[in-house]
Amino acid sequence: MEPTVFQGRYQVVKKTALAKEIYEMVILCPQIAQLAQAGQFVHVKAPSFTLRRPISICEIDRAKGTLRIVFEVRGDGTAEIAQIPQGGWIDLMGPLGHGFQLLEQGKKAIVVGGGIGVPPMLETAAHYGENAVAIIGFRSASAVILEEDFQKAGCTVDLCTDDGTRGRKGFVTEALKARLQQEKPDIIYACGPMVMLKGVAALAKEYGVRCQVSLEERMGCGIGACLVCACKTKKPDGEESYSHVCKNGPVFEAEEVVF
Amino acid sequence: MEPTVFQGRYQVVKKTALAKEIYEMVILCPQIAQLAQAGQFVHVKAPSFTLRRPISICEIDRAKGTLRIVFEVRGDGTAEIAQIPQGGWIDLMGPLGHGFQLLEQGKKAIVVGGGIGVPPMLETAAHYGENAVAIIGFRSASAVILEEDFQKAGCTVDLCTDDGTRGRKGFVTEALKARLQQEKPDIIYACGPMVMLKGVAALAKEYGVRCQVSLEERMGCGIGACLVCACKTKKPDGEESYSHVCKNGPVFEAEEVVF
Amino acid sequence: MAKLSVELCGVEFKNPVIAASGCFGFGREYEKMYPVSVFGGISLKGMTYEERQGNPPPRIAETPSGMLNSVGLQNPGVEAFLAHELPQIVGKDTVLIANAAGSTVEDYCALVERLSDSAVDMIELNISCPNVKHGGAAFGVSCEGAASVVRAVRRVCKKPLIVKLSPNVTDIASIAEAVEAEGADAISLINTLLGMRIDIKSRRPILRNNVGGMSGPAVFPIAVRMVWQVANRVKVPVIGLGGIEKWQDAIEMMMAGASAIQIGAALFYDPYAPIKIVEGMNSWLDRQGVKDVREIVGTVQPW
Amino acid sequence: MAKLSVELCGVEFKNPVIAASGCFGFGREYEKMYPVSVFGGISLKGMTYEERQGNPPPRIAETPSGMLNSVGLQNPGVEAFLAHELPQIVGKDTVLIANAAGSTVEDYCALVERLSDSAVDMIELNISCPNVKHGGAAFGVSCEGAASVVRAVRRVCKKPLIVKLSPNVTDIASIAEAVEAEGADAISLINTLLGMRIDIKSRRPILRNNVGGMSGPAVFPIAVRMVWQVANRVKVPVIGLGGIEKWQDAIEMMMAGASAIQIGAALFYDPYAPIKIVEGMNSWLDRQGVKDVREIVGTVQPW
Ligand SMILES: Cc1cc2nc3c(=O)[nH]c(=O)nc-3n(C[C@H](O)[C@H](O)[C@H](O)COP(=O)(O)OP(=O)(O)OC[C@H]3O[C@@H](n4cnc5c(N)ncnc54)[C@H](O)[C@@H]3O)c2cc1C
Ligand SMILES: Cc1cc2nc3c(=O)[nH]c(=O)nc-3n(C[C@H](O)[C@H](O)[C@H](O)COP(=O)(O)OP(=O)(O)OC[C@H]3O[C@@H](n4cnc5c(N)ncnc54)[C@H](O)[C@@H]3O)c2cc1C
Ligand SMILES: Cc1cc2nc3c(=O)[nH]c(=O)nc-3n(C[C@H](O)[C@H](O)[C@H](O)COP(=O)(O)O)c2cc1C
Ligand SMILES: Cc1cc2nc3c(=O)[nH]c(=O)nc-3n(C[C@H](O)[C@H](O)[C@H](O)COP(=O)(O)O)c2cc1C
Ligand code: FES
Ligand code: FES
Repeated sequence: MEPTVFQGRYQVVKKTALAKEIYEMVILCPQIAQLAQAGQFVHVKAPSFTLRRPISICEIDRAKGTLRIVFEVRGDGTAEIAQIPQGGWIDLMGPLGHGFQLLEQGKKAIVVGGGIGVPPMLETAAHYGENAVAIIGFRSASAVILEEDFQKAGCTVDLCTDDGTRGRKGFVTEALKARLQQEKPDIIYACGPMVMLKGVAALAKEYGVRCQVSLEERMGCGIGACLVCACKTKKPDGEESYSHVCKNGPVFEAEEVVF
Repeated sequence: MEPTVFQGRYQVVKKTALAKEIYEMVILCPQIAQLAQAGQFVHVKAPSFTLRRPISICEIDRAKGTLRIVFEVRGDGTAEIAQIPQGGWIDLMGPLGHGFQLLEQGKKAIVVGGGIGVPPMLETAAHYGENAVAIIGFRSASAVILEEDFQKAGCTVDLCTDDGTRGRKGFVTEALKARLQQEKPDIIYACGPMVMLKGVAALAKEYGVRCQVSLEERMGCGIGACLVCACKTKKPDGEESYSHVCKNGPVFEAEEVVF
Repeated sequence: MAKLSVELCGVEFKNPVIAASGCFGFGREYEKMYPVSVFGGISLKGMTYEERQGNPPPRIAETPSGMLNSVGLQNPGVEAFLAHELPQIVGKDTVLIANAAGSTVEDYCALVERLSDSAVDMIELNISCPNVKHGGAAFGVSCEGAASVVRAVRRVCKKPLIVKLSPNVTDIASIAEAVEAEGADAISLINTLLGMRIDIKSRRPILRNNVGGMSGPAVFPIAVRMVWQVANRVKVPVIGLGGIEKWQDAIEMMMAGASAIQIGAALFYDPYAPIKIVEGMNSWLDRQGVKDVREIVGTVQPW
Repeated sequence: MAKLSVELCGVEFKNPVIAASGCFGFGREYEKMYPVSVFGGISLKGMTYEERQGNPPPRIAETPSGMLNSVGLQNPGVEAFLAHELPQIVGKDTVLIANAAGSTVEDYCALVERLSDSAVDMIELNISCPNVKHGGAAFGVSCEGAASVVRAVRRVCKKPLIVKLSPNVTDIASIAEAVEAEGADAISLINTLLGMRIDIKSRRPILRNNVGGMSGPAVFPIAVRMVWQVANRVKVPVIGLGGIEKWQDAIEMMMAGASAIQIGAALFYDPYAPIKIVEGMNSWLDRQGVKDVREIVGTVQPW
């Protein structure tokens, strides 16, 4: 059996601060980039910590053999990872998990991202290009990231800020509702805080649109072996059980998730 | 009470590899340098390790506010410390312990150093300048360090290597014996492996010369509070008890040490 | 090239490195990285007779040089295991150890009886899981409790029986003696140490189960001490685990008295650890001129 | 500026940060760096009635995020302490706690009686030192043992009596209840966990005593769990220690139920830790709008 997941120290070929405490890194890791899919994640080791940190893949460049990740400094682990300089080395394991299921390119998609849930949507949005609407929300103008990237990918961008300092004032769910009232996409994809995902899932159900959401949970192995990253899911018959974010997800059909 | 021991992150203003796996660092730490004495040590933190590593002070430049240390990579901790680049920062605590007792400058001294026990002798040798003989021993020619420094300090250098590839072939104790047969110094100072110290102490006793030796023991606090760095010493009446290398030493009168 | 193979209770392991239960699933996840045959054996995820959902998340918390988990024995139950999991992992050139847990002596017996007729090579009795309310750890923390479950299970167990001990006890060597007296063929230790972390922002325990089992490098010195104590008191082979991450640790654990070792938490941050450990052991043995890894077992010379 | 002072058994501490016994000598060594008054209190080096030389070196070994020690209660004996050490440290604006150990109940009583007439403010009964062969830990690992020594000591002790518990037990909360029932005024925990490291080159234990007590950040989750268990079972105040290195750890320990905390091993690598912890606590309390540190004690909300 050929390996499909790799771990090693890879070079950070580009590192930029995108906003306060938000960094992007482009990492040269051809083996991983070759197999990576939109919505999958990599598991990053911060030198002083025991557990790896899961970070979604934001962009995949198979030709160059690079992955792009975007992450926010939330605690000590991400703070340490943020200290790796451009040209330095990062310990990654990936690609991991199940990504978003992409329909044929002619189909219409809405991608919804909130805050640091925006970056994982870029690769998916790019797949649909002009047929994608990206509804992306941030706390305020200073926290806005990747807007141009979504535009370059050809998507229609619907930018929201909680405080109205940029784009539409309000939550992405309101913007989504407005969109859905006008047109019915083939699929909705979402990543962001639990309460946002719950709202998106409810709207998708209301308007009868298939919806996939990307979940987060604290992780150990990242590969499905330790069963710590449990999230409650339900079968069509309503029976609930624990699935695992790293193996069965991070992307789930919204209707399977017990919010 | 004014502080006399300091801890902080200080800059490594110079770093050089002196021999295979042997590094010198010159560290800008004016507070520590001001108070440091020949034979004292600093307690160095390697970032990934819990316990600090004791390293002797090799040279003190009070005017510049710098200390020079020379250390060998023996295990993982010193390996990590050796990775700090010139211009980088090192976490030190010091000055610690009791150093060598220096007599008036007109007196005659022999300093004896073996291997990585050579660097701690430099500052003491320099005190006596032309009145000091430095008997320094190494495994072989490639391991020789600091020879020129002792010469610059004005000392007569008696270099030995175990395999005879440089200087006199044989141990420093043989060279010391030869010297003592010719002339009686006022004091002998020694630092190096236990077996060497034992030999030096025996010769000093035989020739009736006062002798101070610098000991090593695994350390915790480095300041005398935890009592882990015990070494057996005896009082003039022969009663044995545990003294502590970091507080009562590292320098002891040879006749007090139970080898 | 030193001889790395070891024999435990009549079962041959090509090397003494075993995946620890609960850290290697049912042996298939890490096949995305390397074949399971790199391991001398694998101890499968802890299993109960009936399916169990385990505890609510979060189930993991980080600690200095370690981690806490509160999975709580999530598993599909023995029938699903036999039907769907076991067939996928037999014949892959590694010793299969089923890790068996229960809430009552009857549970344990029913499970072990069922496993005894399967293709697993050995059974590891988990009387030490700190993450389930009833049974489990309760048996493991007293000599009588441990003895009673081993006695009952021994009667129905047709496979070599390893008993896995809890470190959350005053006197682990006496418990080891008690289970040996009841017929344990081998003893493995340590399971996790009970710990807790609190999120000071929310003033809530990080684990939804409040407490969880600590493992990883932090526990290594405790594991070495316990293996040493136990190996000096029992005649059956001891399998040492708890915090092993490097080949040096594996050697140290074997010198303390372990005939084989297991790796758990280290897999999460260093997935290739088993490969590095086997290679590292091998070249160390060569450098030392030791021809057979079994020669180092229990060779520590106390002062 | 929040109120940081706490009162334990009628003794006022200006802040809840105490130096742990054995890690701060008799309080004078770190005066080379800062005054002892930075601490709310200091627990002095463990003392016995007679002088003790302690164990042969090496007495320390490093472990992942921690250390082992096997000092073995080296101390000059109570008379030398009273004559030479105590006079040097009284009146320095910090609570003085004498840490008392012994091999027999009589030893403990003689020592405590002698200390009762001295200037120390409190007595911490060390029934949990793993580094001495006789007594010490042996008392601390059973309810009866612990109760018997506390009962006897209580009768002769005229100072507030803290009893320090060993973590090397199956059920620490029951031992806490037992010593509370015999009249302990407060309980401190944890002492060190018994561990071992082996030098694989020499095949010798690193510690000359073979085993030693583990402390440092590695043990923190175990200490938090035990403090939480004990604080939920006794009414007397609990002093929490084990692995505290940062102000966040101090807050976490207090939320788990500790009315005050001690710092041990962290001093060795971060000598200014007490200052940083007091300052860090203070500004956290201010940011949280908590006016009095005592308000956070035991506030963890279990799930
Ligand atoms: C599948 C997945 C994809 C993710 N993608 C991204 C991304 O693209 N960009 C980004 O900025 N963040 C992402 N996150 C969140 C990111 O993993 C956490 O912010 C990070 O682990 C926090 O680590 P820390 O040490 O800074 O924080 P701490 O709070 O100090 O971490 C303590 C522990 O909790 C875990 N933890 C804390 N928050 C989370 C969380 N939200 N999810 C999982 N574990 C957590 C840490 O991994 C660590 O084990 C993702 C999480 C998951 C599960
Ligand atoms: C007072 C004193 C002065 C010293 N001066 C120098 C010097 O100037 N140059 C130099 O190269 N070395 C010196 N040493 C020795 C140096 O401290 C050790 O080589 C170093 O601690 C090894 O650390 P490690 O992590 O590389 O080795 P490891 O073996 O991995 O260390 C493991 C543990 O053992 C301790 N340890 C190991 N060897 C020694 C030792 N010989 N003495 C004390 N603790 C030890 C370490 O500090 C650590 O806690 C001195 C030691 C003492 C006590
Ligand atoms: C996530 C996780 C799940 C575990 N599940 C089990 C289990 O089902 N059965 C068992 O006997 N031990 C279980 N353990 C304990 C390990 O097998 C092992 O005893 C412990 O983790 C110490 O080893 P380590 O430090 O190498 O991880 C589990 C450990 C972890 C980390
Ligand atoms: C070197 C050393 C010596 C110790 N000596 C004593 C002692 O004499 N009496 C005692 O009650 N505890 C003693 N202890 C235990 C500490 O007081 C404390 O309980 C333990 O180290 C855990 O705290 P820490 O992790 O903050 O170090 C000692 C610990 C160390 C590291
Ligand atoms: S993190 Fe191990 S199963 Fe998901
Ligand atoms: S190292 Fe603590 S007393 Fe010497």
